[in-house]
Amino acid sequence: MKDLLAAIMLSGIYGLLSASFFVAMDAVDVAFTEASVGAGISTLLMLAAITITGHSEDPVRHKPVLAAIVVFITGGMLIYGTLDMPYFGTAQAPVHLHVVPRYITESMQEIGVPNIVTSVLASYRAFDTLGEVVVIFTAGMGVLALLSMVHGPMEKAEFESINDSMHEKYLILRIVTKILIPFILIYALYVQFHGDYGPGGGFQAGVIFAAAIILYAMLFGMRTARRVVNQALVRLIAAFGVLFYGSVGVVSLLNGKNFLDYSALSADPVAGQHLGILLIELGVGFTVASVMVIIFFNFEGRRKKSNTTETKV
Amino acid sequence: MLIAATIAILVVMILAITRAIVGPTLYDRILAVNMFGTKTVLLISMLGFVMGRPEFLDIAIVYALINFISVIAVLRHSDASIFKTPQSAEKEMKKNS
Amino acid sequence: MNISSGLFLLVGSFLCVSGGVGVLRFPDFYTRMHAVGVTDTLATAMILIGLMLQMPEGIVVLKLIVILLMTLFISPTASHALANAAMNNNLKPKLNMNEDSKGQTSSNP
Amino acid sequence: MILGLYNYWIVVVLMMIGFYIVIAHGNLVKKIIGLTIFQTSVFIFYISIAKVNGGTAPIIAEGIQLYSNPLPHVLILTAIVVGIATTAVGLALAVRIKEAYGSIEEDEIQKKDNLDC
Repeated sequence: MKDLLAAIMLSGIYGLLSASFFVAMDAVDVAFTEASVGAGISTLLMLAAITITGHSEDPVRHKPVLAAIVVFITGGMLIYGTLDMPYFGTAQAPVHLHVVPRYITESMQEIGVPNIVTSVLASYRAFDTLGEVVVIFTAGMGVLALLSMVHGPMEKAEFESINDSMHEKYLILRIVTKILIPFILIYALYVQFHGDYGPGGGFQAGVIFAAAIILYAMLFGMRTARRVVNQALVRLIAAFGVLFYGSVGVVSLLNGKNFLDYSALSADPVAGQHLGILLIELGVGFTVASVMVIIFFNFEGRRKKSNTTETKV
Repeated sequence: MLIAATIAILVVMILAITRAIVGPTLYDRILAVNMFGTKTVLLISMLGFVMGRPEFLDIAIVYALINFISVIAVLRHSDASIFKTPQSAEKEMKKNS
Repeated sequence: MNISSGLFLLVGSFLCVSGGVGVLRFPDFYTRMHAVGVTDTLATAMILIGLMLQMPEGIVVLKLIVILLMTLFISPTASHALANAAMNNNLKPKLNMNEDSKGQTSSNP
Repeated sequence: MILGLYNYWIVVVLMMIGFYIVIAHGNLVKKIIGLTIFQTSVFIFYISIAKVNGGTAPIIAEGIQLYSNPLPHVLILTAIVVGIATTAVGLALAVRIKEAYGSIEEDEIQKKDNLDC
């Protein structure tokens, strides 16, 4: 397909489809994340990117035959490799036999959280998750370093004068969005704090929260949104989330347990675990939400910059 | 009955994908994606009932929201000044007719 | 209870399928828009009501109502915005008989 | 039955589609789309491994004995969010390349580089 827009629309559908697949495969938490990320934010970012880069593609392919041969050989080898794999859905497969039975049978006694995914994510493998959060933070900083702009006062005035809000044309859209945004924010909080009992948690809540802010920014223009959402503050929050997560670990370290072993946080180990999970989910939520906002705002800011320079030339 | 309705939704999803692939104009594609999104909301709430764990409706709520956001994103994108090419749209219309 | 729920689901799926056929078979964007915009909301409502009758428990019904309200808000708004954007960007409705009459058709659902 | 392996085959096919796009297309944004397809195929691989026949979602409830494997779910959940963050970095790079070279087609970038040398 030559038009990148069409390709992006189709990849949005692909995201929706894979999320329904995840629901069918019992991975509700993953479906939750894919729903908000794969179908929502990634489509959004790609659209923002192609607004800058142009949306038509050169139809020339690089050595398509050679590429096809490489692809077929690799694919053939991979399929040959699958012949040794356990069949789909067998309960005796090696993956299901090692650590997992402990997670499933003991998580209720040890952690006291019905959602096993949350307990594994935030307690058993909390160190992993800390790593992931740091990666997200780093990515956010990377985008900031690549796309953020330092503009002088003259340029800034020009920059501010661009009004890109949609509301003149879309009155109904604006009103409906105004009604919806508080509910989205409340819903994000619900997801954040209900993650122990149902699907949800810091990652999902962060993305939904960011989506609400992005929705606002899209409808009311970047200028208004910049006034509402202070960029410096958002950056601080992103760093604060990671720090918060780490410091929960340090607190448990100082109380005589292992790093990120929340039993130390309270007299009752189960209550301590619960508290710890809540706290680090909060840290995750902070970081994810602010990093998503940073990424989106920087893409949008770039877009206007490049547009104005184009019109000047 | 649940199963029958699920199958009906799946069929409609296939139709929507076809329209998204064929769709001569951008707006046809947005329409198909939007429709696909609402059908996904239905499918997921349905799957929760079919599998006997209807707690999972949260996901469907997220879908409804995200769907809206992505439609707005595409509209905003299509409004961006550098892409306003009425000629191309008309050309596509002519090709269509 | 079960029969009424089944009835709702049946009507909903019928509307869904008719919308799907419409989106595939209709000749131009605005008619497709019409097919989707009209059937989508009603079909969603029907199916969700059917699901509500299926399991009348507090929290489940509450969530279904939230989804229902959300769709009732979002779906028509999205259709409206879409048609509006298409009109603004000079996408002309395809008129069957006479090419030169560039008049308005009732395109807003 | 060898057909019991079909989930892996679907994953391999998706993965190869993504791979082909990355190799054969010159447009950087298209390459990133290919990468996301590749990525999603890996997600599907993990999730399909986690499925147990007759099991349900790993949220403890009364009267359910068999749960699907929660561990791959955890890994993929974080991987999705990390994936979008890295995709954003890739897109940011594409934007910068567009600003520096005026194009995101690989051939043209190569040509300009050769001219500069």
